[in-house]
Amino acid sequence: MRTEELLINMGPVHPSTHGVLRFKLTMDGEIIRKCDIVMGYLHRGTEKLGEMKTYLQFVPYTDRLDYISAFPNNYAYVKAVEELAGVEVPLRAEYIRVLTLELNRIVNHLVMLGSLLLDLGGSTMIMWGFRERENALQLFEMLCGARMTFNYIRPGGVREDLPEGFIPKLNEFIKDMENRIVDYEELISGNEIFIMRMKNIGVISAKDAINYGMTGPSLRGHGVNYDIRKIEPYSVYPDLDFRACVRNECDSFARYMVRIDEMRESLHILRQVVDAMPEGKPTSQAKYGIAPMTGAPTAVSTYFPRIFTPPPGEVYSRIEAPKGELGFYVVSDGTIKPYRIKIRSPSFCNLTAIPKMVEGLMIPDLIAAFGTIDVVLGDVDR
Amino acid sequence: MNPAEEIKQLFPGSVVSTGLQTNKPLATIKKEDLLIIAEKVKEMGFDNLSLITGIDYRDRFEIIYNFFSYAKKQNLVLKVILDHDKPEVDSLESHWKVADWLERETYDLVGIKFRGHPNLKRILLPDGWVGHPLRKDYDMGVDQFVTLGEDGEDIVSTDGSNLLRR
Amino acid sequence: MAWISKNWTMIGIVKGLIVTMKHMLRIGNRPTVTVQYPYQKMKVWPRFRGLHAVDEKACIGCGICEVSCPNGTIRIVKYKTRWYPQVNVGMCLFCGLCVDACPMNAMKMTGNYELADYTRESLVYGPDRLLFNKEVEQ
Amino acid sequence: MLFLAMWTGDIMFANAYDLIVYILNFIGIYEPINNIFETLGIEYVLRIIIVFVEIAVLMVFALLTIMFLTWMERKVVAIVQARYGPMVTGPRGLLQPVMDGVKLIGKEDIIPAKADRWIFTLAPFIIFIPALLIFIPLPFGESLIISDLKVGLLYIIAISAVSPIAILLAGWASNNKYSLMGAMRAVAQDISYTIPLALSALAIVLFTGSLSTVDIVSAQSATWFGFIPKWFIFLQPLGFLLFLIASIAEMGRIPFDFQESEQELVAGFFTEYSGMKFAMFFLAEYAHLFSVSAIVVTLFLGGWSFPFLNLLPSGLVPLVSFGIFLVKTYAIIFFAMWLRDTVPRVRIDQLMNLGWKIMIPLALLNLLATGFLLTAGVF
Repeated sequence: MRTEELLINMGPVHPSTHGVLRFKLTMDGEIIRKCDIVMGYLHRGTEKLGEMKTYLQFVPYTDRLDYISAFPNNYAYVKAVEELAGVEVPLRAEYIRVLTLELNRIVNHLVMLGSLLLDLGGSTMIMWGFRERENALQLFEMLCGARMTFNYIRPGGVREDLPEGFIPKLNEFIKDMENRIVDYEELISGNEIFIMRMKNIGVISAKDAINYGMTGPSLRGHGVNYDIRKIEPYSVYPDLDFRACVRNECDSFARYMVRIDEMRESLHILRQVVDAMPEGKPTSQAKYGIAPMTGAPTAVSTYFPRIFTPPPGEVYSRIEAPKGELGFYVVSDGTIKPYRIKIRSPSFCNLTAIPKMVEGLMIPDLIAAFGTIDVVLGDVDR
Repeated sequence: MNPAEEIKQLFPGSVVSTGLQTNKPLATIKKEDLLIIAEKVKEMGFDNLSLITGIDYRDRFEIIYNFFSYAKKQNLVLKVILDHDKPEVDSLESHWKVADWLERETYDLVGIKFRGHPNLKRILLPDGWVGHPLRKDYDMGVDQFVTLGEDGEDIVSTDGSNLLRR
Repeated sequence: MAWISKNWTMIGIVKGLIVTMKHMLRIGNRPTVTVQYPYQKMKVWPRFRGLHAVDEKACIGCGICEVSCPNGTIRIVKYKTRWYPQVNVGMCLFCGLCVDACPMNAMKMTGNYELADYTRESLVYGPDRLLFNKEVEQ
Repeated sequence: MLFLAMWTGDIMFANAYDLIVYILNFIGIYEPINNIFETLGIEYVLRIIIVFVEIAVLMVFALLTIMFLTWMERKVVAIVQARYGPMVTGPRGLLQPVMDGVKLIGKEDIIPAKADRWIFTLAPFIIFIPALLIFIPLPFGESLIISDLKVGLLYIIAISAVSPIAILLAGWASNNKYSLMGAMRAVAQDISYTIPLALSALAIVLFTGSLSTVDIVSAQSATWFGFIPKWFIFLQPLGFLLFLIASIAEMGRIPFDFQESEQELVAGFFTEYSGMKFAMFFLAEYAHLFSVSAIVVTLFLGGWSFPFLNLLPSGLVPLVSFGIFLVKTYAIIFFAMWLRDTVPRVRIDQLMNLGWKIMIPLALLNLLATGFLLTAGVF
């Protein structure tokens, strides 16, 4: 019998491509033979923009990369700039940063779980995920006045200290969240249909996964015990007790379970951070405008100047963002603007593995595997 | 042992200099020997190619590879300096699959060509885009309009005449 | 038969049904959380970064907000006798850098987030719509 | 007056036509009207008018049910998801379906340029009309049945087998790869799940010896020990489970909703439809939901029958039995919605495996066991 291969164009406007990604699928009936990924529909030239802005002005643009979890973006960029300039950060600021990072990790995984289940056809999880996410967003709004685009972490500290009533509300959130994760597990993890859909789907060996540049939770589902928080400790992570969540099955279900474990682990970290939060100034409430207009920072512990010139040099600094390894390569030429900013976005590199992963699977499996890779198109296209 | 020094010992002729990039060992190498050194780097256990950065320094291009080894928990930075007139370098796609897209991105935005890359097309920008935006001499004054063609391909024009309505 | 899990008793689905039923009956701290938006609004925290507001008495029209804006949103325009910022909300990032930069503490951001409008021109908020704490005209 | 008479009278009718005739007779206008038509020699006109009235009542009931179901679906889903659901139009958003209808009527009716115009237009009607036709042999209550067909069950299965044709037409005519794939999936699913559906219904027929839905219901109206109803769910638990799963697949509800599978195929076979044509598919889907649930109730949950129903004055029985029937049907519908909230969708090959490798063998086994036990006289 003569059969023809069917070319299916999935996206850029499609319910389950998490934005404007486009798959060009060569299908043999329901089986995917070849998967080409076309992207760039959300390309905003962030790297070029970075060359036009001062170091401080670029911070709001990093919010727009991975808009689900913007604190890690803020922090990765700020960490690169701080390493470049050799800035000391007060301890309280570091603790507040870790607090926001871990809170944001929970938010990110909630959205990921919700959209994964929505892609599989279960509409309940996304609403429950967004219910808890809303509580976290309330905390963010309380902290920095914005719900998704924070612009909170600044070179030399954070924008403002914790507001009054923040810690009790956070404790409430942690307590609430613990019960809710049990709900999620009861709804999803044991569900036979979910297991049928996820087990042995999107399998790629650990070696291949590394070779394809997968990082973060997606890689930890492949049995690679690797967490930048552990192997290249930054901020106050060395002082905190946590573990890298690893699963060995190499399939979509393992990648999903890593997310659930990480949420628990993040709650654990949050509890420690709340207990260990030191007194002191995170940064001052002082206004940036009265700072020296140029020159290296003098008293960073109190404020960070609006305009500042790090010494010429280049730095590659990376952190463990919720989606994987987020790195900023910042080159300074000694002026007030960075000479070059290169963003190593986790979504972009994790996405590389998809064509290999889905070969020989079906469209529903593509969606399941793609959901567990957890990409955000703002991060892919930059 | 510092992997950069190790590479220098193995390939004394091809390493221009070694040093540190903040705290990561850095080796600047000749562009002709990139493939051989990359093979060695892969053998040394650097299984993760973290980032490829192309930088336009007006007189030269620099391309920087950030490696990481999951086994040894070590970093390594390789730097290759290219001519500004003819920015071409060998592709590492055969060793690290992630280099496929990273190199396409570098080609797209900086305009460095990678020899031996199987599919060196633009990745973020539409196919007909004029210029490479992250070059310092990129003309930002020219507006470019992108529309969809009959078969879904991108059509780029500079006057906007292909837009349905202005 | 590898394609069906060994757990054919479907106990997981039954557990899931119980959880959804708990939600349906609102058992154990699982309340309705959404608000009926146009009729009922959520509380905005004091630090919320919404539409700008400029203290007329304090603002000296120095233009530091203009240069600190990453997006070129703010322009200093003449209003009555003095110079005040004018914000184009259509391209504002609501990052708050202008507020941080103000040396006179004159700029602040309010909790007003309902800024959708019919024309692009009406998104440009001139001093007449931004100023508060107005001087009494004599 | 009428109700009083029905309260005391001993009435039992074969179908709703007789009921209407009885009511007209009771009021005293049937004879005069009939006489007028008889003098003109066209006495069949009155019968046609009565049938039309029946159809009109059925249509209104079906459409109201569909509208209510769309509202109920949204409300149930919303409540599970910690939301309110529609709240603005009417009390608790009860008029939301009306607004939806108005919106859909007002929408532009787009026919894609390369679509097959005739088939594209025809498909929504072909799917909508059988969805209403299924209502004909459904016993809504005692003597509340449009027509007690001798082959009622066969009729239902045959009519519901028409919808794959319409789906295939719609998918093919849309000239869209997603539509075609959705249609192919839906047809494969419908065909493979009609078999266990019919097989497990056949086990019921072995009990009753009749395909008539009325006979099936009256066979279940007896009780054990006076209070346990003799519903077939107790005699045929496996059959009930198979029938329920297969009927959820027939409805195209979430664990098996391959007709749409919106996250994979955008909207399946009605990707290209808009406006009223889309509304037709939508209505047909909900009509299916109701009718299939009603069939489940009729076959396994005793239809309109309930213990102690015979203690009521017989005049009230049609009304009360109608209420009982609705409650049971809505319980099944609620279960389908509840299930929708809980589970994700299975994959198409898993669905096929489930249908062909598990459900059909089990249904056959069930049929065989039932036959043996019946022959042995166990029941």
